[in-house]
Amino acid sequence: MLRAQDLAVWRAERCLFEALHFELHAGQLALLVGPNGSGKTTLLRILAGLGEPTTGVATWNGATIGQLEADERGALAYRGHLEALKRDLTVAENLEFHAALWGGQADCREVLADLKLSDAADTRVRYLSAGQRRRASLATLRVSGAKLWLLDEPTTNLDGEGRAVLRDWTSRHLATGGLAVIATHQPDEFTRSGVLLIEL
Amino acid sequence: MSEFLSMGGDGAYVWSAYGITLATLIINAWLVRVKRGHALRRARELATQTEAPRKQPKVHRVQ
Amino acid sequence: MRAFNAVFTRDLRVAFRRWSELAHPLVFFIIVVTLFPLALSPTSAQLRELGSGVLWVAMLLSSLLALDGLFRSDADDGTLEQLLLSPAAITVTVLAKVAAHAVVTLVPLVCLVPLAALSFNIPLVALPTLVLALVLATPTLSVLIALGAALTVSLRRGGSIVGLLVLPLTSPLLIFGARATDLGINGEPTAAPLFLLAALAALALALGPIAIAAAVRVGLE
Amino acid sequence: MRLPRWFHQLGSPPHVYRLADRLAPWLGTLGCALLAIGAVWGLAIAPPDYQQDEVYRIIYIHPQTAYVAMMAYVVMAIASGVGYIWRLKVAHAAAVSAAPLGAWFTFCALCTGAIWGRPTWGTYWQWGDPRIMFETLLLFQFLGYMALRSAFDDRDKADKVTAILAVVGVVNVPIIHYSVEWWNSLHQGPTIMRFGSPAMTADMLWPFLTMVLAFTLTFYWLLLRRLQAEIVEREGDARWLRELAPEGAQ
Repeated sequence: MLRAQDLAVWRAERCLFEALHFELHAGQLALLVGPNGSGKTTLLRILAGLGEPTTGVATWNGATIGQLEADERGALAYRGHLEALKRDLTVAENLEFHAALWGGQADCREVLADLKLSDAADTRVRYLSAGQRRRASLATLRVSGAKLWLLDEPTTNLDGEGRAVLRDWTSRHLATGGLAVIATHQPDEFTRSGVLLIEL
Repeated sequence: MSEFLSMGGDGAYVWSAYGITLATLIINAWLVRVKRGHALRRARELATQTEAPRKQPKVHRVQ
Repeated sequence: MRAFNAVFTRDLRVAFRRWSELAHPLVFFIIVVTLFPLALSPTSAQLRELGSGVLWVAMLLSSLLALDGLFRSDADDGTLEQLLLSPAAITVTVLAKVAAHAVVTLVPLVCLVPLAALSFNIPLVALPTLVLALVLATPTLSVLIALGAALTVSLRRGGSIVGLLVLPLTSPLLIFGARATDLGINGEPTAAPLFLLAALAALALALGPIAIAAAVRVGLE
Repeated sequence: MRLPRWFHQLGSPPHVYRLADRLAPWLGTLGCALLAIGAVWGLAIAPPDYQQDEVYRIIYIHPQTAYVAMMAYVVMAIASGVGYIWRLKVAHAAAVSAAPLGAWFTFCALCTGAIWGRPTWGTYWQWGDPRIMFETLLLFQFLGYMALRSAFDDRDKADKVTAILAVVGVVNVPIIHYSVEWWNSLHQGPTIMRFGSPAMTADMLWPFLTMVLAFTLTFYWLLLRRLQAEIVEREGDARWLRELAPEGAQ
């Protein structure tokens, strides 16, 4: 269960947002919408534990996210604008590294097949197109087996087919009791009943 | 008096050493004064600006 | 431990995928070492006397070159964030990265220094001490360099001030290392400086990763 | 832009600012008075040293500036450590204020040390002396701290990163001190007179101690004034700033 208690963030004497309060339970999706520079990425990074709010606290199952124990951190996965893939390694090597570090159970080959990346598995990430790189980044998300997905505009560079796979994965993830907070500029793509809409 | 100034022939060293130390102290004292002056003046300028708009995000559940 | 191996092997693989860049510190070291006899008189007696100091200074300077590969390249492609968020303890993953960097850049240097020592006609008998001192100094040096890299990871042009940050901290290394080599050359007992180098290495390995992890966490905030 | 009042558990900026405002004038006047007394006492009244004759009078300033520089570094490290751990802006402000002072005093100590070295050893830059080497390395550490701080534009990040550097630096200071001392004992041997701490007769000791106290008080006076400036700068335009006397009393 993810909970934010009157979060506020000031950046260099400027208030990004304040008094933000919400709760997200298993199987629920939250959509973060707002113009550029409204603090969506900052909020996501705070929820992932990469940054600290100026006041207020964000907790995961009661524990403050900034000071989570090492093994609890495995429950959170954050994918920002950067793909988190080493350009000189092949897609398969990147996936194996994520699986080794996160200890996820998902089998790499099956995830790649889902994303139609199997033939690109042994090419270096450097030679992939932006869309393929984004799919590979999503593949590492599945491999990590995290319960809470924090995605920052995951649909950038994705074509129709890629978006369909992402929507399908998200709904399956929520169905199995997972949580997700997605910052996006097209909220209607993910909207369905019971979605929490946070407008910054 | 001149004997005191000559410091047994090493006057140049003694006085230059004291001179440098005095210079350091004076420079620092002056730097502090300037820095405080700027800071206070800037604070007063800032005080005249208007208040930033409240930024409370709206959170609601889609039915 | 699994995380340590995962990060260590990945970093080695990435480093060797661009192996041409690994040669930069080595070439720099050779150039610096060959410049000194040009500047000083090539008489063997004087070279031998200055030899150990020149070797150590050249090694310190060239080890500063392979810096960006440590944290900056990972920060740029987002993998460093994932390391921070991974369920593995940060100090372990950071130690793995420092170890990989040491193996890739410092070990070749440590192999190169004895060869350069011979060119400074440092007697063969002194080489084992020199190598031992280098090996003992490597952990401290790689931790200090990693700290410099971590402190400047979020700076675009951070590389230039790392030298200013790190070199004063390496002065004890330089003193004990050069001293051990001098004693080795004169055939005197070299236990004292070597023990001190070992003590520095232990301290660096114990406290270093904590400071580096903190610096990386703050850098990526 | 008006900031709402922020409450830090400890060290709330307005409280520290007012405390500094009360303390600083006392430290300043007392420090400067003692400086004057000590200088006159050291230069005119105290007897010359039997070995170094008059140039020995530099002992009333060089060790003091070196000691203050060292103290500045320790104050900087402790303040930034506290600031990092408990996230206190005031502590970071204190560290930021201590750094330039420390650098200035280290530079001054180096100059006076070099000047003192000239008549006693014949060279301005006596590499052999561990004190000079240690102060040089300390100066580099101060410059490194300030260079790293100026490299960041976001102040909070600058605070935390330089705090880590300061803490690592202060751990290294004793290491560097003893390794330089160890290094000196190898090359020098006991022949060179132990610089700066031969037995001092009583009438030399008192001016020496007066100057130590004088420099300490002056350092803290400058530190508090700089801290005030730093607090005002960091607080932007918090409401409490408005209650300050309009013309910003000295």
